[in-house]
Amino acid sequence: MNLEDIIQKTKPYYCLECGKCTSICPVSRYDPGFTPRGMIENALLGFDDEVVLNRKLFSCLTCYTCQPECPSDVDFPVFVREARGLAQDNGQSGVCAHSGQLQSLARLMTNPDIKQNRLEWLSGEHRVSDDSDVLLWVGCAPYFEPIFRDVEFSALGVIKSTLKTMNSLGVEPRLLPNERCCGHDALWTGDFETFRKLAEHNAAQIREAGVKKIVFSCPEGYRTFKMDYPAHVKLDCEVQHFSEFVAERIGKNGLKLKETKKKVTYQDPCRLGRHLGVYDAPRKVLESIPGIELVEMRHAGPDSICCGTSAFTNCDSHSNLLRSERLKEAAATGAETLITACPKCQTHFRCATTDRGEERRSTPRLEIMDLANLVANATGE
Amino acid sequence: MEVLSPYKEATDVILEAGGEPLKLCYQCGLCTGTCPWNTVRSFIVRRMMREAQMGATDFGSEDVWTCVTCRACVKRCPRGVEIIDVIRAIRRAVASMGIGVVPDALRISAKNIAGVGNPLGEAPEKRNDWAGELKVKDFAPGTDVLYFPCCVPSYDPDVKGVARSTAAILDKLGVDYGLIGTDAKCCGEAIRKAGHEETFQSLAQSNINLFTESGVKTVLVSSPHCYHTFKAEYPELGGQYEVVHVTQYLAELIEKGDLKFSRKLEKKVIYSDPCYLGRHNDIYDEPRAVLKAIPGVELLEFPDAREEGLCCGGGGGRIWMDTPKGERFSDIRTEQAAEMGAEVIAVACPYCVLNYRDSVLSMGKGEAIQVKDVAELVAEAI
Amino acid sequence: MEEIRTGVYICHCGLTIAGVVNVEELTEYAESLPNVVVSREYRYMCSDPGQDLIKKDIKELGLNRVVVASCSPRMHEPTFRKTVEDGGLNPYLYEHANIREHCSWVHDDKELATKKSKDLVRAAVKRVFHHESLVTREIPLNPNVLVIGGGIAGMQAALDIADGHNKVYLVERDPSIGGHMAQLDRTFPTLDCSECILTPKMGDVGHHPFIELLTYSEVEEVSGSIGDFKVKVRKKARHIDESKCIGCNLCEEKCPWKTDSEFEAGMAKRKAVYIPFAQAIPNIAVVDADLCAYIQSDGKKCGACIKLCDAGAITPETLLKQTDEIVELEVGTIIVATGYDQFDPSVIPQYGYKKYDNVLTGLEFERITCAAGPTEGKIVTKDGRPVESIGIVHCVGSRDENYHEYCSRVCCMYGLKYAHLSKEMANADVYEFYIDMRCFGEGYEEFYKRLSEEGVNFVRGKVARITDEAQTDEEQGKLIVVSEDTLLGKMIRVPVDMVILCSALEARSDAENVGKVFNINRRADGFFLERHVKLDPVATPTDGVYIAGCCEAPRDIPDTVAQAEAAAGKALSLISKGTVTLEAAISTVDEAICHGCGRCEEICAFSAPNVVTKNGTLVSSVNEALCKGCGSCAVVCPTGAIAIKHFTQDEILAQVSALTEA
Amino acid sequence: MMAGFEPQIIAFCCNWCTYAAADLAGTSRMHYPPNVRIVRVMCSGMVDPIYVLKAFEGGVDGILVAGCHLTDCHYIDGPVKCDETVNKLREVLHVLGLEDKRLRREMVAASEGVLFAQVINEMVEDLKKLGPSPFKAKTEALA
Repeated sequence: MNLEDIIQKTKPYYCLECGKCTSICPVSRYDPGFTPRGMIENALLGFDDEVVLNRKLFSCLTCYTCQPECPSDVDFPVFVREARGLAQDNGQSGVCAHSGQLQSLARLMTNPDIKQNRLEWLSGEHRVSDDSDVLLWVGCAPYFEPIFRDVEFSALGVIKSTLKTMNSLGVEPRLLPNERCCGHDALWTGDFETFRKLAEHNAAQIREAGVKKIVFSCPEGYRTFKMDYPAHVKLDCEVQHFSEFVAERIGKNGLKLKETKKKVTYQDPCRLGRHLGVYDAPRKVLESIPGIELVEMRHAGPDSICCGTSAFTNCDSHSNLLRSERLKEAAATGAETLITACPKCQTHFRCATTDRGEERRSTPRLEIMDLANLVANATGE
Repeated sequence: MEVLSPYKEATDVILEAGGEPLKLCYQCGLCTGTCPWNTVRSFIVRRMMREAQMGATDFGSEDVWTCVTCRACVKRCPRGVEIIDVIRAIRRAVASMGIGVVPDALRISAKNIAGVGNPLGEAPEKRNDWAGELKVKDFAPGTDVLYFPCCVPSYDPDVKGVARSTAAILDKLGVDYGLIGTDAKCCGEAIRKAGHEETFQSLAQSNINLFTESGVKTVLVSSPHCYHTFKAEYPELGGQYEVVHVTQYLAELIEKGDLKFSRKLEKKVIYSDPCYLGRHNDIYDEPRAVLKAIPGVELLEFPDAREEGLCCGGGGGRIWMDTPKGERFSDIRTEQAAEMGAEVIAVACPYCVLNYRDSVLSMGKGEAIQVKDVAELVAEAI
Repeated sequence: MEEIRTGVYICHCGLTIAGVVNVEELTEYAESLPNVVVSREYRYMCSDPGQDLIKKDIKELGLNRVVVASCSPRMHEPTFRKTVEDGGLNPYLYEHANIREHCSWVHDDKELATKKSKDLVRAAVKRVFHHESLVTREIPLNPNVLVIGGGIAGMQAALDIADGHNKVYLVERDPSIGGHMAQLDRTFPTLDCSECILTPKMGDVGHHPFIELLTYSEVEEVSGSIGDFKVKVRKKARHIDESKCIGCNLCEEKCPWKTDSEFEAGMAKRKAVYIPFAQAIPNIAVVDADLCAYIQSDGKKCGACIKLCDAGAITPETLLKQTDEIVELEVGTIIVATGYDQFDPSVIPQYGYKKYDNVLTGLEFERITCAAGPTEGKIVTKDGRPVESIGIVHCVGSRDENYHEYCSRVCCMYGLKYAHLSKEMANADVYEFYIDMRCFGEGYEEFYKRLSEEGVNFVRGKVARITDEAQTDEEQGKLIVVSEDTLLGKMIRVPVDMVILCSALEARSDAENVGKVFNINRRADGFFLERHVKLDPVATPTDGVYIAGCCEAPRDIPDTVAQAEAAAGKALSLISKGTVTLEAAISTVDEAICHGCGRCEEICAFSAPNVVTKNGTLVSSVNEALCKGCGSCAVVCPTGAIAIKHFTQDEILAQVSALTEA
Repeated sequence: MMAGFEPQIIAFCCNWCTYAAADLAGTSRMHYPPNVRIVRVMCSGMVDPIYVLKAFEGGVDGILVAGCHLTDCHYIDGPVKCDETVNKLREVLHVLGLEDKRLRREMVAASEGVLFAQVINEMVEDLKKLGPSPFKAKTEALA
C-alpha cells in the first residue's frame, strides 16, 4: 500500500482546504507545526514523504474534534491511522512515550504461548464466576499497575472498583485469565499486524467462553470491540461501558449509594464521548450519588478537550500544554475532584500532577479519579 | 548481684610484690589460649591478670597455685607481660601477708626448706650421702668445678642415679670437681615461685656466702631450676658464678672429642625439654647433641618439642603439690611417647625424672618405658 | 540523507583470535552485511600497517563508518578512534566488536565462536549506522581556588595551592581561622602543643600574598561548573572598621556585656566586642550585635568601646550602619573543608552531662588542661577541688545505633591523651572505659602501651550510667561510673571526681544546606560523600569540587592534613592543565518533546539537568560540564525527550535487534 | 524441553565493572558457554526497560543486566537505579507469564571474572531447564 491507496480508501480529496480542522484542532493550538489541513494537502499533492516520514504524523490525538466540523466529512483520524501504517513500514513510529514499553508489551502479547499471571490481584473480597456470560474486560490494567506507579495511578484500582460495583449490583462477572491487550493502540499507531493478532486471539477466547456481554471500564477497549473488531473478527456479544452498565441500573436492583460530599467535574474521554457518543450515562451515574455536585468545565460533552496524548506516542511539550490547559479548566470550576471514565486520561493527567518541582509549576494539583472509584466508594458497606 | 569496685589497695599489694608487669596486660587472652592447663582443665590466666589489675584477686582460690611457670604464655604474650612475675607476686602476697591459703603440701615443703634447707625434710648432714662409695672430694678453694646436684638427686633414693651418673662421668674424665659441704641449701628457685620470697632470700644468701667463702667460680648443675636461679637470680644478690648445666658440659666435651663412648645403647629415646632449660634459658640443642652422640640411640621428638614443649607439671612449686590423675602433663607425654614407640624418655631435670617415673609406674608402662636423665644414659654408654 | 558506507576490519591478533575464529569466513560474512562496502582481515589491526589500511580505505573508498573486530574496546577503542580521526572522520563514527576477550579467549568450539563473532560484528555494523559525529570541548579553567573552612584542613589546602602562586580565597564562618585545632591543648600521640604547631600556619595564611582571607563570612550561592564557578559570599558585618583595628583588645576589656565564650567551650566568658582568642587571625575585634547594648538600643545605651578605641575602629557608624556585604568571586575549583560538630552528650541522659558539673566533654577538658584556658591548665573540679580520680568514657555517641553507628576514629587516642595528662598534671587515678581500643596510626599503639605502663586502668565495658548516688562511704561526694567489666563478667562501680565523655564527631548541623550549595551528596551518617571511597577519596560528584578533613568523615590531624594536601593536589593538577575537557557522550534534550517534568533533575546524581523556562514553557536543560553520560535521566524520561549521545535508544536497539536476528 | 536446545542470552554490562569482568574472564582464559552476547552500556542504570523487552521480542531466552556493586559505581548510584528498573520490569514480565529466571540481575565487579563466568554458566543451565522462551515461537513463526 502507498499513500495513494490510502487516499482512495479514506477520500480526503473532498477536502476544500477550508482549514476548519486546523483551527479547531487542539494540537494545532499549541503546535503550529501540526496542521491537519496541511497534512491532507501534502498527501494530495503527492508529497508522500512530508506526510509519512514526518514524526508529526504521530501527534494527532485522533480525538475526533475535527471530523464533525469538516464540511466535506473527511475522516481525518482514519486517514492518519492508515498513513501511520505506511509510516511504520518506512521506519517512522513517532516518539514513543515510556521508551516504547507499552507498544512492545502489546507485541509480546500477540504470542499465543504465553501464560499470563494477570489475575493475581483478585482477592476474597471480589466475587467472580466462571459460568457467568457477563465478562468484565480487564485489559492492560495489570501491566499499567507497575509502569504507572510513578505517577501514582492504580489501573487495577479502577478494575477492582468496577468489579466491586458489579458485585454490589448482584453481578458476578467472568474474568478471562488469558485475555490480551485489545489492540487499540496498535491499531491507531498503524501496527495493524499486531492489532489483527490480538483481535483474533481475544475473539477466540471470548467465543470459547460463551460470553454474551462485555463490560469495559476502559473506553478504548469499548470502542475497539464495538467499532473495530467487527471488521476483523466474528464476535457476537453486547458491549457496554461501565457507566452505561451502572446507569441502566440506577433506581433498580436496589443499588444504594452512600452520600458522598464532593464537588466534581467530569472529563469526557474522547473514545467514550466523540467516538461513541456516550455523554449522558456517566453524568447520570454521578448525579445519582447523593452529595455529589457536578460542575461542568467550559468545554464539556462534544466540545470536551482531550487529555493530550493518545496511544503513548508523541507525548511532547505541546501535549503537556494541552493537558495543563485542561487541568486549569477543571480547577476553574471550583471542583475538588476531576472525574474521568478512562484509565488513559488518568495516566496522562496524573503524570502532569506528579511533575517534580512543584514550586515552579502552574498546573493545578487537583484530585483525579475514575468514575468507577467514586461509585465503588459510594457502594461501600 | 555482685558489684565490684576497684580495690586499689589489693592491686598495690601485688604491684609491690613484683606484679608491675600486669599494667601492661591488654587482656587479649592469648595466655589462656596458650596455657597447657586448658587442655585438661580450665585455667583462665587472662582473668587472673584482670582481677589483679582491678584489685579483685581471689587470694583464696586454688588458681593462685595452679600455674606451673612453664613460660609458654610469656613467650607468646604480644605485650611482653612477664606473667610469671605477676603470679609469683600474687602468691607472695598470700604467703607473706596471710590473706589467703597456702596449700598444705606446699606449706610442708616450705617448712622443710626453711628448716633443714631441703624440701624433703632430710637431715642436712646427709646431703652428700648419695655419693657413697664414689668418694667424691669436697670442694676446696682451687677446685675447678663445683658440682651441685639439686636436693632431689641428693636425697631421693629413686633419683640419686642422676647425681651418681654425673659423678661417674666426671670421674671417668678426670675432671677436677668437688661437692660443697653439707651447709649447702636448696637453691630456692621453686619456693620463690611459690611465693616464699623471704625463704628464698635467706637460702640464696646462705648459698652465696658458702660459695663465695669456698671460692667457687664454676657451678655444674643437674637441675635447670638451680641453673636458672644461679644464673638469673643470684647475681642480683651478689653471687656471680659461671653456671653450667650437665647437658651443656657433656655436649662441649663430646664436641671436643674428650668424651668417648664404649657401649652401644640400642634404644629409641625421646627427649622432653625441661621448661627451665628450654623456654626459660633457651637450651635446646645441647641435650639433643649429647643423646645423638650416644651410639645406637635413635632420637625421637615429641610432636610439640623445643619451644612448644609441654611441661612435666613440676614447675612453680607444683612438684610438691598433688595433681589429680587426668590432669597430669607427664601422663599425656608418657602416652605420646608410648604411641611413638619410645623405649626411653630422656629428661634433663630432676623434677621431670620424678614426674615421668611416677607417670610410667601409675600408667603401668614400667615394662615398656624407662625414664632416664641424659647423664644416666651417658654413664651407661661409657 | 547521506549514504552510509561502512568498513569492517577483522583482526587475527596473531593466532589468539584467528586460532579459534574462522577469520576468513567472518570477513566474507561482514561484507555481506548492509551498508558494508569493504571488509578486510589483518594479522594485527592495532599495528601501524593495520591502522594504515583503515586510513587508506576512508580516503579511497569514502568510508564514513568504521568497525574493527578485535580485542576489548577497553584496550583499543581509543587507538582506533584516533586512527579514524587521523583518516579524516569524526572519532565517534567508529564501533568496536570484542571478539577476543569475549569470544576467542573464552570459547574453544570454532564453529560456535565464529558464529558468535558474526553476531557481534553484525551488531556493531548495525549500531555504527546510527552513530553521529560528536565533539569534545575544552573550556578554559579559572586558576583561582575557593577554600571553605579555615580549620587545619582548609589552611593546609590553601597554603599548598597559594605556595604555587595561585590565588586562593579562604572563607571562614567564624571571626578567626584556626578551627577546632586551635581549641586543642595538646595533640596525640606526640603530645606537642596544638597551638605551637598551629599558630605559625595561621600566621602564614594570614600574611600569604596569594591568600585572600574572608573571615566571618559564609558562602551563600554557587553557580556554574568546573573551571568557571561563580560564588556569592556573605561577609557578615563586624561592626568595626577592619582597616583601623589594631587588635589592642582594650574594647573587650572594658565592654560590660558578657556571654559564654565559644572558643572556651562555654567554660569562660567573652564580651559583646571581642577577639575570639589571643592568637586569632585576623587579630581584630568583632561585635556581637545581638549582645551589644549600643546596637540593641540604637545608640542610646553604653558605647564604652567607642570612647576607648583610640584607633577609631569603633564608631557609631560602624556599630549602627555597617551591614553585611555580598562579595562575588569567580573561581575554577572549590575545596570544601567545613569540619565537624562535637556530639552533644546531653541527649544521653544516663551520662549526666549538664546535670553533673564534673561531667565534661573532651573539648571542655581540652580547655581545662590548656595553660591559657579557664583554669590556667589546672585539672580541678568546677568548685576548684583537686581531682584525684578521673573516669574517661569512650564511644559517647559513636558506635551506637541510637546515635551514630560509625566509629569517630579519634576518641581512643584523645582519651589516652587525657589519661596521660591526668596522670602527669594531677597524678590522678585514671579509669578508661572502652569497647575496643583502636590505636591504628603511627606511634598510636606505642602510646597505648605507654599509658598501660603509666598505670591507667583500662576497663572494657560501655558505661551504663554515671550517678552521684553513693552506695558506700567511698562513693560519697563522688561521681560513680557504672559499667560491666566485660573481661571479668562483673558489674563495676568506680567512684571518681571527674568524668570526661569522649564525644563523637558528627556532621555539621548545617551540612545538608552546605551540601546543597556545593552539590555534594551526604552519606546516611550525614558526612559528605566522596566520589569513590577508595580510589577517589577527595573528589565529589561535582567536578571541580573537592572535600577534605572532617566534613567527609571523622579523622585525626595527620589524616586531615594528608587529605587537605590531596585535595590541593587535585586543584593544582587542574590549574596546571589550564583547561577542562567535557565528555562528548552525554545527555541531550529534545526540547520539542520535553515537558519539563523534572524527573531527570530528580534522578541525576550530578545535578546536570535543570528545568528552566524557555519561551514561556518549562524544559530541561543539561549542563554539559556536569553531565557524565550515565544515562539514568533517559531511563526515567517519560516522553523520550532525553537521549544519551553515542548510547541512544536507536543505537542500542539496533545492536539488540541485530543480536536477535538469525 | 527441546533436545540440544541452546539458549540465547543477551547481557547488558556496564563499561566499568561487568564488561571489565568479562574481559578479565577472557584474559584469564576461563571457559564459559558461547550462548551469551554482551551489549556494552556505560552504566547499569542506563539500561532502559525497552532494551530488555525488545530483546525478548527478538526471541532471546534470557537476559542478564549486570553492573557495578553498590559502592563501586562510576556514577555514584547507578546500581540502585538499575535495581529499580529491573524490579519494575520483573513485575511486568511476571504478568506476561515469563519465568523469573529469564531476567537476571547481577553485580559483578571488574575483578570478578570468575563470577561472570559462573553467572553465565548458571544462566545457561537454568535456561536449558526452562526451555525456549515463550516469545521464541513468535519469531520463528514470523521468520
